Amino acid sequence: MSTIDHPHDDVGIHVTPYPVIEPGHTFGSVTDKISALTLQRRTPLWWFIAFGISFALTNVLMFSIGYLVLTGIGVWGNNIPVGWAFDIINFVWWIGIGHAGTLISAILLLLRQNWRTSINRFAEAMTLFAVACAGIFPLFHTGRPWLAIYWLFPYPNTMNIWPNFRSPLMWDVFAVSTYATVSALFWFVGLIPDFATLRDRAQSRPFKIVYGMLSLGWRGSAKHWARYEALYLLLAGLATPLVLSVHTIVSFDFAVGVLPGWHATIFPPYFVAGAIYAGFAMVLTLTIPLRKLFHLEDFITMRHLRNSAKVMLATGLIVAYGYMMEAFTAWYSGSEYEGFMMKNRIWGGPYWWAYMLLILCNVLIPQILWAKRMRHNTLVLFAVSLVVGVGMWLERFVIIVTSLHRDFLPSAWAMYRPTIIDFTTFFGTIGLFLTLLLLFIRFLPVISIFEMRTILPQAEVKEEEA
Amino acid sequence: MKTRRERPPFYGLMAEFDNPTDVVTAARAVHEAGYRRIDAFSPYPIEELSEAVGMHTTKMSLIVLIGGLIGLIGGYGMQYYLSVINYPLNVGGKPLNSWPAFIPITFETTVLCAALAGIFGMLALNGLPEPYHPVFNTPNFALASRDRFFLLIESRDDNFDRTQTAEFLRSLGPREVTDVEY
Amino acid sequence: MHIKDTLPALYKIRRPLKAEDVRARLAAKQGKEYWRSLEELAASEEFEEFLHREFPRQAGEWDDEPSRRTFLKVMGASLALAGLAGCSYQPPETIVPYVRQPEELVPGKPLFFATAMPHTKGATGLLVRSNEGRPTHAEGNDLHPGSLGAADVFSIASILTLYDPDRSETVQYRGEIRPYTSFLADVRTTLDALKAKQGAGLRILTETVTSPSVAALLKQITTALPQARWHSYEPAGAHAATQGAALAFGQPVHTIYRFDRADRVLSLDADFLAAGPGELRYARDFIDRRRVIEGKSEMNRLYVVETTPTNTGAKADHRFAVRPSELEQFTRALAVAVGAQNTPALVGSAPHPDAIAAIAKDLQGARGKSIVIPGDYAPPTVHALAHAMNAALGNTGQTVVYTDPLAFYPNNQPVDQIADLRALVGDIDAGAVEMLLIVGGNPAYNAPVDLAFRDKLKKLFDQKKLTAHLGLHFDETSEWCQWHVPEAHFLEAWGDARAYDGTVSIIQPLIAPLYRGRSALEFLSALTDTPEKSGYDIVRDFWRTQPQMSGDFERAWRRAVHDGLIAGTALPEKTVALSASASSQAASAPAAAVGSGQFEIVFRPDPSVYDGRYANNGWLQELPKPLTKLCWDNAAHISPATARKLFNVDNQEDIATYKGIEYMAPVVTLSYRGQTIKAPVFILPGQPDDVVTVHLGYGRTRVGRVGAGTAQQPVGFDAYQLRFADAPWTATGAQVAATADSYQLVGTQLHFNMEGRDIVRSETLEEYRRGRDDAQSEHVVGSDARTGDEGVGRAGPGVGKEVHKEPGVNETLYYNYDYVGYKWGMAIDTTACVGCNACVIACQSENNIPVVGKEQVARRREMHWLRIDAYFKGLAENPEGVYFMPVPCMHCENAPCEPVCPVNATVHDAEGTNNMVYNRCVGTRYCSNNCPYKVRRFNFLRYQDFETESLKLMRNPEVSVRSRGVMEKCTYCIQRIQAAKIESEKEAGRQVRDGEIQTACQSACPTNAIVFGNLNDRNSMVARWQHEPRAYGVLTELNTRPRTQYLSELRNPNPEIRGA
Amino acid sequence: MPQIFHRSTNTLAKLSIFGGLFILAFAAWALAEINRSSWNTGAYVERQQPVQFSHKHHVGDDGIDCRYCHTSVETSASAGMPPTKTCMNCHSQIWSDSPYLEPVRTSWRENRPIEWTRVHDLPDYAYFNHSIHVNKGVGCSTCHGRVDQMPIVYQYASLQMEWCLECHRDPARYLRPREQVFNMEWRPENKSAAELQEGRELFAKYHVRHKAILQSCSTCHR
Repeated sequence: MSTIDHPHDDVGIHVTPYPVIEPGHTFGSVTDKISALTLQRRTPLWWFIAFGISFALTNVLMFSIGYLVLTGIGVWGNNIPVGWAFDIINFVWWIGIGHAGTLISAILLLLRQNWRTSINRFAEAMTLFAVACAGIFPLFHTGRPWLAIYWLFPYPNTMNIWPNFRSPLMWDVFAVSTYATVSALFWFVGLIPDFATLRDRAQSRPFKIVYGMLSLGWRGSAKHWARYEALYLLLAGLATPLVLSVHTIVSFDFAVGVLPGWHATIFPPYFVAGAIYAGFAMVLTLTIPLRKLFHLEDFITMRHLRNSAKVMLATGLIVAYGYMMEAFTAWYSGSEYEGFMMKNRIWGGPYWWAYMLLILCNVLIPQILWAKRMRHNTLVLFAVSLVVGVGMWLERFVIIVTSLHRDFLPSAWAMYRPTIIDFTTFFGTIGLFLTLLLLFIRFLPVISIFEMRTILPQAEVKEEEA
Repeated sequence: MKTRRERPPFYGLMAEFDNPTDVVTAARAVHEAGYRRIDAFSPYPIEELSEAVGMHTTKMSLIVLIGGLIGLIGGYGMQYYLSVINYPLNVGGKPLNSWPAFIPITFETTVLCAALAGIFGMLALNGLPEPYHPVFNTPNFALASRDRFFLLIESRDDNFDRTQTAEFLRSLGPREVTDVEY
Repeated sequence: MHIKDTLPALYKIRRPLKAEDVRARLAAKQGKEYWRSLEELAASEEFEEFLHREFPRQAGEWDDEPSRRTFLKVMGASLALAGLAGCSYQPPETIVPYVRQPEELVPGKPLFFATAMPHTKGATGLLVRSNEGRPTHAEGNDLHPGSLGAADVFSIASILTLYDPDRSETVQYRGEIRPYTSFLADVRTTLDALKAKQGAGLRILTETVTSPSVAALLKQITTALPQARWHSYEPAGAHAATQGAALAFGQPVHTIYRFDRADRVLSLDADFLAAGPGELRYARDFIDRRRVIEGKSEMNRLYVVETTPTNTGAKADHRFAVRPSELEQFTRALAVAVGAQNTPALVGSAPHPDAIAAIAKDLQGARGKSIVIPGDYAPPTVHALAHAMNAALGNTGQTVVYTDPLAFYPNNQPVDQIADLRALVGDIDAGAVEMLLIVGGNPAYNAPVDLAFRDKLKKLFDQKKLTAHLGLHFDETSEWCQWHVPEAHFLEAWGDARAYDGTVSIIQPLIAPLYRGRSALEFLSALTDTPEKSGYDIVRDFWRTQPQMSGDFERAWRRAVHDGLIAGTALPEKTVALSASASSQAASAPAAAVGSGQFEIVFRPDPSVYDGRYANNGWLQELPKPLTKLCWDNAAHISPATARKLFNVDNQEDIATYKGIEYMAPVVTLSYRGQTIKAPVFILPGQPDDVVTVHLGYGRTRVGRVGAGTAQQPVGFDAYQLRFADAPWTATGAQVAATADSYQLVGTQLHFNMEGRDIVRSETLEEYRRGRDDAQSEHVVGSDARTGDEGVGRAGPGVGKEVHKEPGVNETLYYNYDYVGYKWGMAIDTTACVGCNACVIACQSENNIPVVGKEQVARRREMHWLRIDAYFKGLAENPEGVYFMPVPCMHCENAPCEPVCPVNATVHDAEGTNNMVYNRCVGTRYCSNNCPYKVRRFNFLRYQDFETESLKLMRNPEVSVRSRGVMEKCTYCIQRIQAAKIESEKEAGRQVRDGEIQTACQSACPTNAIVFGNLNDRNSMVARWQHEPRAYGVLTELNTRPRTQYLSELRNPNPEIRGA
Repeated sequence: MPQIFHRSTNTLAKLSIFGGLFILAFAAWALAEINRSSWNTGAYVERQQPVQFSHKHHVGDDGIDCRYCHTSVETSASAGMPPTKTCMNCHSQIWSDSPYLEPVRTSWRENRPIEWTRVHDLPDYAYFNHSIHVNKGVGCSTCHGRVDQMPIVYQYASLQMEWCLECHRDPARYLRPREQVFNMEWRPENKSAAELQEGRELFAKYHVRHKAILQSCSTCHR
């Protein structure tokens, strides 16, 4: 295991002024402080306010979906040729956001980035809730969700008909459901020891019982720990290719199509990068206010924020490269359709503004993160993360709508305009996301307690002479 | 769990330490002393400790591998059977066995089965869930999930002798040694 | 967005006809002809009574075929209703067999009956399909000279009119419901009073009458009552032709053209390919002579001089846009050039002088094999000059044939109908009218505005004079008549009608009147001593006395009814001589000069709703107009230059504003002689400058839920408001002014520029002859004529960019499926397509395609499985084309839509058609996104109307009715394929013969532009076409391998005319 | 530290995991069964008719051929329901005053059709054609069962797609000589090698289309 101010276990090169955890903490202080967040009796007022708002939004979502199912896809702005719009945009956006969580908890674990420990639990939760929001759209964007919900699975039915395993949408079904399942289990496994901690700290019997059940009777046995650690590492190893595969497959939804603007081999890497980009943006958007509200500056230090900023900067550049390559291949291919698509996208067409905004949000503004001063200013980071979130949404808008609305035969060209319901559905999912998140930070440890213990100096076993 | 077999009066002896180093040294000593039915408890994973109590391999990797293989074969097999044998359909001129298109799903099923195998394997090997366990009877055991470290010698150990073992444990410099009741 | 915006289906926006309404009506003894199902119908003893009234003699006995059949139609009706797709749970059903089953009716097998759609320009012979007694689809009658198997949009859409739930259902007296008998009583009493005065004061106003029996009946009435007068008025009648003939020959003649003999055709503002009379036959003959196929490399040549773009203009080899005021001058110059008989020298100059010489030379080069055809709406002088030219070119008797007038008039003297109507109005003012029967038509709406016919009707109405109106709908005219009598649809009543060449068809009903409808014959017989005589008897009794049916009448009758026409009734040729006075008279009418700043307005009947009579037909309202692709509205068409001038902008695009996705057209005011209307502007390339074209038939206020607009949501504007009796077709010296308002126009195509893509290929006959292989054939690339930006233009050899090549069959890692047995495919000849839309409507009727309504079209959710794309070419100012391209599903062998469907709802069948399985579809719309041709249609909302009972009867039981949330598209009429296959299979598994399967679009097409068949059969027509040098596939570079292929468009320009 | 849970909870906890899995599996199996049960398919449910018409009597005892009433079965998609007239052909003479037949006579008298309850009701998007099946040697009893033994007719087969496919994928198992199509006694299925051999010969003789065509979507769905 590692300790603080070790120069080279940091994504940065130079020696860092910021530790992963502020000095002076003991096993006890860490344990008590974090478990207090969930076990404390009174809930802070801001929590109720935030919860009220997001829960209201969730109800808006429920209404929108109910209305949609009763009336038909026509309540949205989708049309022919623009068969997909907000529905799939939101789906890809949410899935993308989910990626950061798995990345932090799995990939950084494999890379032995121990600074991750204070944010991974939280990021994983974010993953789960984002995937939950994303999952809404593939189902409800169908014309007949009441059938899609089970026809999409290969079960022995009386029609003797099976799904089409060649369809990227089918791949999505498997990818997303696998992703959701594995992340959930990964998350739960990570929680087991902390449940035990809470069980032992909880005052009231009901809490003891609930946390006791959830902890599955965990008692911190050395043998258990050994298997546990082994599994945790293996799961990380599985989750890493999984998370990459998920957004790769999502990008196949487009890359497999014949449509100019969709049919591009660069999509998988460029989508994955975009996903991480958006994901870290969301992590920052959430952690920055959170550490303030819960006074977690000791555990979520500037180092975390700064590293996230650096990851954003890096992935942002990859995404920018993606945009460049799209334009380049469009020109280089010599295909008149590709060429027109790009022209139409950038300055020729009616949706040029979307593309320009996208470049502004995803490519230009984030460059200020090169400046150390900016990276260390939480307000700036917060602002940039919001901007990137918007930018990544616009990216999907550009890819989906502007590619569809003018494709091969000019006679079929048309415009797309979203309706109120499109917006209520989208903002509704944000409400759902926040609702789940608030419940999480109120009732579960937002920081992995046992992992925090491991990064304390006193966690080390001092070996005397061999 | 051990039932019917008329059980010894109490479960074992528990020594309580307050830092990882001590418990590891103690565990090593106990192991060298020939005790085998021993276990240690800590608030966080300590590699040295599990080795000290005589645990050198976990079978997790094998279990996960097997799960993965099942997912791999099952996933592709399902797709092949359903779209080539059971109801062959000409889908856009693609061959019935469009193996490249079958890869993504095969991959997903592989990962899924591997993960499930791993998790349930871990629970099984650890004998979890096990809400009731004698060690919880240890007075300070709640601190095992905070900042205390415990070392247990079960009464069923062949070398176990209530008084001598207790003595031996005390000699290892714990905060205290307590009986663990059933 | 409000919930209301999401309720599209027209009949659903408004109140659907509820079951209880029907029962109520049954109880009230009012709705006896409206029944929901056989049970209810048969149960009502009203029905029995009605039966005996309608078929007094036949009801009991069974020897007479047609009447029994009609009876059975009633009994059989509603036995099998087309069902819902994808609906999982089914309520328990009952089977209701016949009580006495007719022997020729086999349940589950459709029957076809010959009848004819009466039209004032000549009837179209039809074969109407009847499923268990419900007429469900209309196709052309091969034997009928005016059809030759083809049909026009109006005849096909008439099926929907038949079942229109908005049709008037009750006899009404000043708005209250009365039984028909009391109407008869009222007529009787008034008539007795008039009898004393020999019927003075009795007036009958009809549309143009082409029905011999109606004419005979009217004659009978007018002879019985010598003082009674019969007037006829037709808003879009061929007045000018009649006058022109009088000018030329001093006597009324009807002109018939023989395009099958013509090599050179000059159209003087005549849209003979798309707008009657005889357009189906003319289009067929013209195109047959134009089709370069199977070695044949001769083409006719078409010059079109027109005052507003038309389909005919679109097909022209040379098109000249002239102002109405210039048309006569142009004609005159040409007449001089071809040396027409005693034509005075030209006064002043004519437009396109250089072209005129060349045209004249070309025409003279084809003496006796050319045609000069004047348009019905061109001034009489132009007609006269055209006659003179045809004479001079030796066409008379060869390609141009004269006969007696087609229509019937009082004592056979053709009258100027407008004058006739004016006379009637005068008499009303003079109080000379006691009783006025309006037989069909809608004069209150479509009479010239200066005659103020509606006010005159009001006057009679207030004076409580007996006025009665017979109409399908309770319309603007019915509003101000004492009596309104629901008219029987032509598929509900017996009658007869003349085709463009005079051939008479017996119109036989396929179903008993759904509402209490009376045919014109039955209505008029109210004035006879046998007021309740059935139409059936009237028609038979009339024809029994006719020479064509002398001898064994029953045999002749059966034959006539069976064939759908009466042999030997075509009008005989007649030789006429140009009267010397003709052209001098013409000379006396000098071209009207147009002051600057003044505009000329051109009136035309609308291509979709004609003169307004089809306004309540949803299919027609949503049918994209051939050149503009607009639907649900008419617009003021102006040229780009005029637009720039009018709104003084540099780029006419700037005048249009977009509100979201909606194209908001600027609104202008059109003023003429103190009348002013507001109209949205549509910029139409090829429109002559300073000329505004408006289409009649819109702005209806009283017709039904579809056609009648409201203040908030008007359905077009009423152009009749500017139409004066002395200027029916062109208003010279009108004012046009821009306003600040804008109005939403919706269309199914917004972009008319091919963007230089290889979509519609075209080449000239020369190029074709030079044997250029398709790969190099020049694409039609051009500018979006509406934006005016110039496109690539004509890409000469070498200049043009290389055409994408289709990858070879074996350039694949995968194996190819080989289609043993049948391999269905289609070929579409773009040279032959005249953009008449018949295929689109036929497809809609055959495949139960719903109507979605204006706001849904605005959202681009129209449902037509088959669309006709239109592309302009060349410069905005003087474009070529439009080029028409019918686009059905391509049934690609490597269909991009299929692999992306997650549930296998769209897959190939073993014969290579791309199936769409509605009941499996979950509606991800991925297939549509991935379809390069965008031919897939999605039910975004529940567009189908599952409530309105009458519409259920209309549906084709062989095609699933799609509900909300499923994708649909062209199936190559799979139901017809399967039916033919099953029949052939039963015959010892023989192969389906070529031509045995006709898709709906194919059978409707007047020019045989579409062929369908088995590509595995080398000799099948489709296989031969697809091996033509002109054949090509669209977007084949995507390796889609479309089964639908196109034949490139050939033009035959005159080398002597520049810009060819 | 006191125990929170009792000993027994250990067993419970472990059981609950397997129990959960077991319950899921059972639910899936149950659904599949319900889906195929006659409660859902309507098979084997006798439908009450306005007239107590017995096929057993007319076909079994009197030996009336199917086609006497279902006239269009060889020529049309629909087998055809007999008009009242068909009943009256005989029943104007025999049983002409039986109370059972009153509805028939009423129908005839008042020219009002008899409303039979539909027994075999395919979904509207499935287009079944009697004539082609009959012409290719598929017997009535193959799908309708021993109608000659049914006093009250019930639906014999599930009429579910998998049932249709069972034959469409291997017709030889069910084909019989054309002249035996209306023979109720004929074997319902070709089982023995010899029978299957005959089936295959008929398959060729009647030009039955190959499996790929028979299980194409467009064969049954329009």
